Amino acid sequence: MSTYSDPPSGSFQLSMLINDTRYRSYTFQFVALLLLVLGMAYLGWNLVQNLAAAGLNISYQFLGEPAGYDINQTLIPYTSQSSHWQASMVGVLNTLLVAFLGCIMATIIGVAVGVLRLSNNWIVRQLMSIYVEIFRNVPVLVWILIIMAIFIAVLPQPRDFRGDDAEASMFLNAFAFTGRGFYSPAPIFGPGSGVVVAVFLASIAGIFALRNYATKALYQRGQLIPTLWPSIALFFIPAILAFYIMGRPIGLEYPELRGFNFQGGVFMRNSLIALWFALSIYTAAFIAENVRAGILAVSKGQTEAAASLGMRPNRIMNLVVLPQALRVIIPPLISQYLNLTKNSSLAIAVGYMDLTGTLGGITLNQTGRAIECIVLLMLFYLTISLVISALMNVYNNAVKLKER
Amino acid sequence: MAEQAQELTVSDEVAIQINNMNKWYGSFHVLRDIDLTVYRGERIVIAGPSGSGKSTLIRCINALEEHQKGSITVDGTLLSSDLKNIDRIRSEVGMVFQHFNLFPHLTILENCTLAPIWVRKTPKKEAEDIAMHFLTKVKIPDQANKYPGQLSGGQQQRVAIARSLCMRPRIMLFDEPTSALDPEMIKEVLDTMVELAEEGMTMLCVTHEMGFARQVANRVIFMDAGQIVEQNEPEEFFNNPQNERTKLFLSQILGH
Amino acid sequence: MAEQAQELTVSDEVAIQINNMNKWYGSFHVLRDIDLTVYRGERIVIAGPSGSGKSTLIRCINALEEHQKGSITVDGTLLSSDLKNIDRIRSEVGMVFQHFNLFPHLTILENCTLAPIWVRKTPKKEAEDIAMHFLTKVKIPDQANKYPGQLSGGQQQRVAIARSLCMRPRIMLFDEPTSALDPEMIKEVLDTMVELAEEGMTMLCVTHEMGFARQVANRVIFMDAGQIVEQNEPEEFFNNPQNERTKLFLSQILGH
Amino acid sequence: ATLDDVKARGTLNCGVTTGLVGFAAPNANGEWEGFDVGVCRAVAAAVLGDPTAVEFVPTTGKTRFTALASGEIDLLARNTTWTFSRDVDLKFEFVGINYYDGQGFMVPKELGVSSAKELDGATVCIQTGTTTELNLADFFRANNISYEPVPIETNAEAQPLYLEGACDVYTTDASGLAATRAAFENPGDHVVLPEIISKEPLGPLVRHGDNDWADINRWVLNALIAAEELGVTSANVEELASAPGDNPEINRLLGTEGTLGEMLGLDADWAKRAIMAGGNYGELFEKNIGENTPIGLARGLNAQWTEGGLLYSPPFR
Amino acid sequence: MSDTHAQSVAFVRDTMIPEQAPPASEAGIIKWMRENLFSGWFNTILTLVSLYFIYQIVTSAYPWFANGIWTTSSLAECREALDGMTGACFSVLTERWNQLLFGFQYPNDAYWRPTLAFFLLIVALVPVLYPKAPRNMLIFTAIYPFLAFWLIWGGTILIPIVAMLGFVGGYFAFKQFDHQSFAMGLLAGVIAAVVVWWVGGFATGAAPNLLALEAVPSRDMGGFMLNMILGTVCVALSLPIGIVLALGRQSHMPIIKWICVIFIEFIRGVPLITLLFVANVVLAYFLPPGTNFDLILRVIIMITLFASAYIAEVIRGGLAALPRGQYEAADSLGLDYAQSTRLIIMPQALKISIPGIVNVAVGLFKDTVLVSVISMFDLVGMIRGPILASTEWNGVYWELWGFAVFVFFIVCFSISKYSQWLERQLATDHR
Ligand SMILES: Nc1ncnc2c1ncn2[C@@H]1O[C@H](COP(=O)(O)OP(=O)(O)OP(=O)(O)O)[C@@H](O)[C@H]1O
Ligand SMILES: Nc1ncnc2c1ncn2[C@@H]1O[C@H](COP(=O)(O)OP(=O)(O)OP(=O)(O)O)[C@@H](O)[C@H]1O
Ligand SMILES: NC(=O)CC[C@H](N)C(=O)O
Ligand SMILES: [Mg+2]
Ligand SMILES: [Mg+2]
Repeated sequence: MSTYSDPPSGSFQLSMLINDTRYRSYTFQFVALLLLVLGMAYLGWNLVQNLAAAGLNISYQFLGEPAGYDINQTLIPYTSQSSHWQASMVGVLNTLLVAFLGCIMATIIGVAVGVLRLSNNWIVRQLMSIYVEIFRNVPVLVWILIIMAIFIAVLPQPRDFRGDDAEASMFLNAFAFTGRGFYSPAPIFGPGSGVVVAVFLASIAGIFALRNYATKALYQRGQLIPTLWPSIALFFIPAILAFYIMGRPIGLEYPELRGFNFQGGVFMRNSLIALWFALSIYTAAFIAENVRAGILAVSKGQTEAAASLGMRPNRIMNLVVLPQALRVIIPPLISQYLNLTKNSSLAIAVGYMDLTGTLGGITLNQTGRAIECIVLLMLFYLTISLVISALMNVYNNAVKLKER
Repeated sequence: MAEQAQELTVSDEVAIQINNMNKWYGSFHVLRDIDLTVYRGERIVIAGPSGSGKSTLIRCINALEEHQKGSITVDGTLLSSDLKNIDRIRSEVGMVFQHFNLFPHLTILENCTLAPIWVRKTPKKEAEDIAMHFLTKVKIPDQANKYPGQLSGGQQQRVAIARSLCMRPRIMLFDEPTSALDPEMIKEVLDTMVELAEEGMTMLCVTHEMGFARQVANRVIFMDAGQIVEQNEPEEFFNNPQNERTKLFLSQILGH
Repeated sequence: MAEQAQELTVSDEVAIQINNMNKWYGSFHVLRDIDLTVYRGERIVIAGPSGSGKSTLIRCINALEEHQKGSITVDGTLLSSDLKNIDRIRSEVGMVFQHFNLFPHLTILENCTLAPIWVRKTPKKEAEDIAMHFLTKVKIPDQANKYPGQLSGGQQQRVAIARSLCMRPRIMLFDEPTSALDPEMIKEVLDTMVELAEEGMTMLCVTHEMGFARQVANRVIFMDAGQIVEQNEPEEFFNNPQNERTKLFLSQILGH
Repeated sequence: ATLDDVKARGTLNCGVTTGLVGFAAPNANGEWEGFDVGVCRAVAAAVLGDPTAVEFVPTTGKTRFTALASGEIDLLARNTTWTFSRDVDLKFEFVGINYYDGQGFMVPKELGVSSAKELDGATVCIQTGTTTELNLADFFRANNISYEPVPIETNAEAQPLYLEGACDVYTTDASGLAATRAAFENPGDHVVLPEIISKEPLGPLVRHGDNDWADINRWVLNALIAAEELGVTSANVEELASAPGDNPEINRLLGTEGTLGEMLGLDADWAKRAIMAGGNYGELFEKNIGENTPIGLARGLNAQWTEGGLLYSPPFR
Repeated sequence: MSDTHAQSVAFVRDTMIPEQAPPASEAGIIKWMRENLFSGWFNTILTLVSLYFIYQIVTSAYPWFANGIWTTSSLAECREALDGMTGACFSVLTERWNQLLFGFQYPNDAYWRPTLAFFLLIVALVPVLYPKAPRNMLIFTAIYPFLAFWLIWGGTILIPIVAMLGFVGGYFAFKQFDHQSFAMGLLAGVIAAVVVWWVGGFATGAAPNLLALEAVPSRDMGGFMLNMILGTVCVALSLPIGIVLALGRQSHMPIIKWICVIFIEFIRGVPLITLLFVANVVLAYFLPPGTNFDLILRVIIMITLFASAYIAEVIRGGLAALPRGQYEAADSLGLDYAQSTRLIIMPQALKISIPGIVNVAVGLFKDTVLVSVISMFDLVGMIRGPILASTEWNGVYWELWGFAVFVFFIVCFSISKYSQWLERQLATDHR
């Protein structure tokens, strides 16, 4: 209800700024904009004043200067002589790493719990709802700290593995669960290992081809070819054969207690595990609820209709219930991923060097460039969340049920 | 026409045999001592007040609900907890629900071909031909590539019928197929069902459409409180009900 | 009775004057060159096929929609973008919607007193007296302290009429007031409207209730494609329509 | 100006550590005590006349500078190392040095390590946002050995990590190590390695730009140091201040001669009150971290220049 | 009867079959167990695994609880008392009870004040949370914030009284002019409130010790009390802001709409931790030189902004769920924007949004523990800092963290149960 172009042709009066629907909204918007600009200007002016008083300025030059500190977990080459920018990149990758691992694990646990909450087994149902209620009603920070505390207080430290009658020993002589993290053997690729890897990749391609072929066979000839066991066989057998034929080119490097720590093998730091695990179980509690709601949202009539067409329960699940449930589940699932990513900034509580730990932590402190660092930090998270919501919109539009 | 249909198709072969069947929900006795023989080609209409167990009865036939006492034999197969038997019976018996229960994420055509492909292992091409055949029969071949949400209620119910037919059932069960529809649409669906009846399909139909019952049924069964209270040929049933409850019910239904 | 009502109340004073009014939704031309003069005390029924712009026309009169060309004068006030004028017109003109649009969180009485208190600044006590007066008039004084959700559709619509009347409008607009109602309830609402008509209220009513039109209208306006296609006294309009479209429409409506 | 703010407020907001026994930690009654706390109290006594008019704000290595820069605290006395960049780039004003220190390493005795050079592959607990973090990186790089940093925020967090063995080594200022070790159940099970890998002159600091406030803090600290040099103690300061004595510097310091207090914008008794608050530098040292305390630090570099140390207050003149 | 034939045999029942009990296998505990625990091999395995799991938990937790020691004053003593048995040192809770609840700086003799404030909070919340409670209890709810302020922060009672009088005066002035126009009312209200505060300022200045409780600076707040303060204050403050933002986002005026959209999306896009960093390290730069809010206040500002963005989204959902007809009916009755929003739209939209708002509140309450990351001593901060680091209790993890889990679980779980209850209530309301 705003503009009438024709009837009133009288001259403009000031009161029309408030009383005339044509101008009123301009007036309001102008006032709002003015207030906003004034507010911004006021804050900006304060900033300038305060910076001047403290003799500081805003500059991003520090990003190019050597960071000077070391980071324990780096996915890209980094030394204390690398720049603050590189340190931030290490942080970005660490954030993405824990977020990625967390999303996967949270999905697995969450889907399992959500499905089990609908199980017809009473005890399991009760256990699962206890799990969900306990985990989502306690702050995730508490879970992170508890898991970290378990590492510090309960698990044996490397020194406990030392000596002849050590208090702790390695599992299968290959895996060590220590208070500092988890050590496991790492593969070493010897000559000829390329062939094994290639065979393995080929058999994965083979699995896809097999499934493709099976669908085709069903569609074209009405022949139902089993895929599960052949896929499993295809997954393992060719690679194992190749492994022995090539003379076992891939060896394992076992972690070994040398000096202060275990050396060799793959090391997963306690801070990463604590953060990863806590974020996963916390988020999984929410995902479980989404999954449950999604499955319940598919009406019983759908299952019955499918059953009365002669379909077996697992087919009904795959062909009828899941495709519909997923549309309901995926949007909240993605926002849970987003939450998990944002919550990963709590890394700082256990000293995991994600972006909040590097750029927002040590760099900020050592350089004193608080404003600059926090602006960059926020930009990073903002970018992630914008990207994720854009993806979500694309998905929502793609799967929207067609309506009249 | 009704007379003609009756004479034409009923054979002596038994399609469904229910003996002394009882069912409880918890301790609530929903179906009591049901005895019923349906011959091949028969069209039976089941009527009765709400909660009398009509839906439960036909859902038992399809093993959507299990019964606790007595026996149900469909097409010579005894309905037991054996999965094989259940599967066999379900593929013999088609069912149409009150709320259509089409799969909203699949097109009309996919709705119709899903079960033939995955259960009957019909090649896709062939399944589509069959589906188009039945869609043509229910007069909506042109909607094949739309989604259920894009159709009217009457069209959706006709798709549901076509979907059942694609499995080539020998028996069709209908549970109030028209009660969720607007008046204009009821007719389209009933027409489809009449056509089906004329082809000799064995049908059990829960409905309150007495016109339909008169036109196509061989037999009307009246249920109350989980029991079969009265059964008779339609004309007799409507004109000369015997049981008090039947009379009361008919006076309500027809007066309305 | 219809004759009597017509003679009794129409005066020469103009209540609504619409000149050459046009309205677009985006680039879609919904109302085209509407010219209409409504005299005080006139009861006008607007009919026309769906989408012909009937609702849009009366919503323009109440400034719920803006028009883009031409002028609308209500009770001597030119409808312009001046908020003061809009407010004045809205408190002169009452409107009743198809879906009642009662406020579900307020009791019937509060629904009726809200606008008098806040817009007319009537003291609460007085507003309640007025409200009870009109609620009595629409025959539901005893429901005053219930919530809208507790009333039947017909009762709700009568509350909606009472609510409008509480603002003491000089003109009432009705947009298909009975089309969302069950048949039994339509009569109660139409009765209320007839009563209102008899008291000489100026009324513009979009409706397909041709009985009502015959009984109370001074004039029937037929719209199609955003234009006034034909207008006439009811008897003439129904018995002797001139325009092809009117004829077609009347044959559908009356045949239905 | 800060002085006016402090006077108007009636309390001095003083930033200290979140807890390092001997330097700053609340005792059983919740009262803060320690060597750094002594500086805060002396300033409060000089400025406000009441050594208890201090609001202690616990800060971590990370939060201390923002707390000071944002004005949340008036004075930061938190074993903070005077470095070029903190002084020049971060725009702070160090008002002096109250403890000459250096970075050391502490390891459990059972590891049998005797030199920092043997720490190859060790896991090291380190407080983030400190100079020690940077020194550590430099030290290991220079010696071309590897290590694994475990960043932590406060000394308190470091203790369980170190004691439970989640890190092999704990490194911070040697004084901090001594204080930390003193709080252990069995201090004897841990050794501080001989290497001191850096210079860590610790001192109180204020915001850049308020020279008057900086002067007050600087000269309160100098007064404490000079008092020890001149033999003025909390025991005799009352008497010495009652009447001008024969040492003109003491007279000027205690306000019985000259107008030093006035120049600072305070009254004549400012230094007397500061000394009475907790004693002169030597007394503070002995009481909080000296050899007779559990922490047991020797004066070492922190002896008066007259005794071979580095403490050297500019003259009160 | 099995020979019933359509063409020949009609059937009429003359005696009705009575209801019978189900066969034995169809009732009772056996059937229940068979259906719920042992239907099929997979379920049986699940049941056994679950039972084993429960057994493990119980057998390991029971002695721990049962042997719990409640009275020692340090971990060493406790270990001694346990003498090698498994058992919990709950004495850390008893000994540090006050610190866990109130932080370590709140004056000991004033503990009754926040405690009282807490219980009064429950009373004040009753009429808000329980729609059937007597309406005039809302008066107490309105007084509560001022009372709680006085109890917790102390100082002269004049300050909260003057503050309250300001609001009361503002309210009456608003009422007076509200009938003219909402904007006028608002203006009059603000002016009246400011006048009252200004005049009241002299009164407080004149009698700074009237009925004074010992003043406690914000910095000394800690423990669970701090979580409660942050939670309640921020939720309460974020509601009005959230409403304004939601209205703004629904507005037809593009500039206003975009301001709100950008604000909301920005806040929702960044983690709360970064906003707390802002409160902690950069907010001061944006305030006028010389002002110095204390940290609690800055944190409250940021958490409130954070919560208001989320609440705005919830309310926007409520607004969107309202049928258009409600807006039109209000318009056609001649109500202006402010009136229709206040009288018609908001009451309905808020009601729809209540469950969502409660969810935001629970989330926010959990998020208050993040302040421990910027070294404030809330419950988690106390545990991580002063308590775990103290020589006496260095190493008691399970008891302390178990306590934190317990406390948060109790509060959050009951709030979410409440919200579910309310949802059911609202679904049946006025029908
Ligand atoms: N899953 C169930 N659990 C318990 N009771 C049920 C269940 N399903 C149905 N009932 C009860 O069994 C009785 C018979 O239900 P049924 O649906 O067969 O009646 P109906 O004759 O089809 O009625 P309507 O005409 O309303 O569809 C009803 O009283 C119903 O409440
Ligand atoms: N907000 C809108 N935006 C765009 N087009 C609209 C809008 N509202 C109505 N229209 C279109 O304007 C035309 C006239 O609508 P209007 O509601 O006035 O018709 P009507 O005569 O009242 O029909 P009905 O009898 O169905 O109520 C219709 O074609 C409609 O689709
Ligand atoms: N460990 C500390 O808290 C201080 C470390 C060092 N003296 C610094 O100023 O950075
Ligand atoms: Mg039924
Ligand atoms: Mg209309």
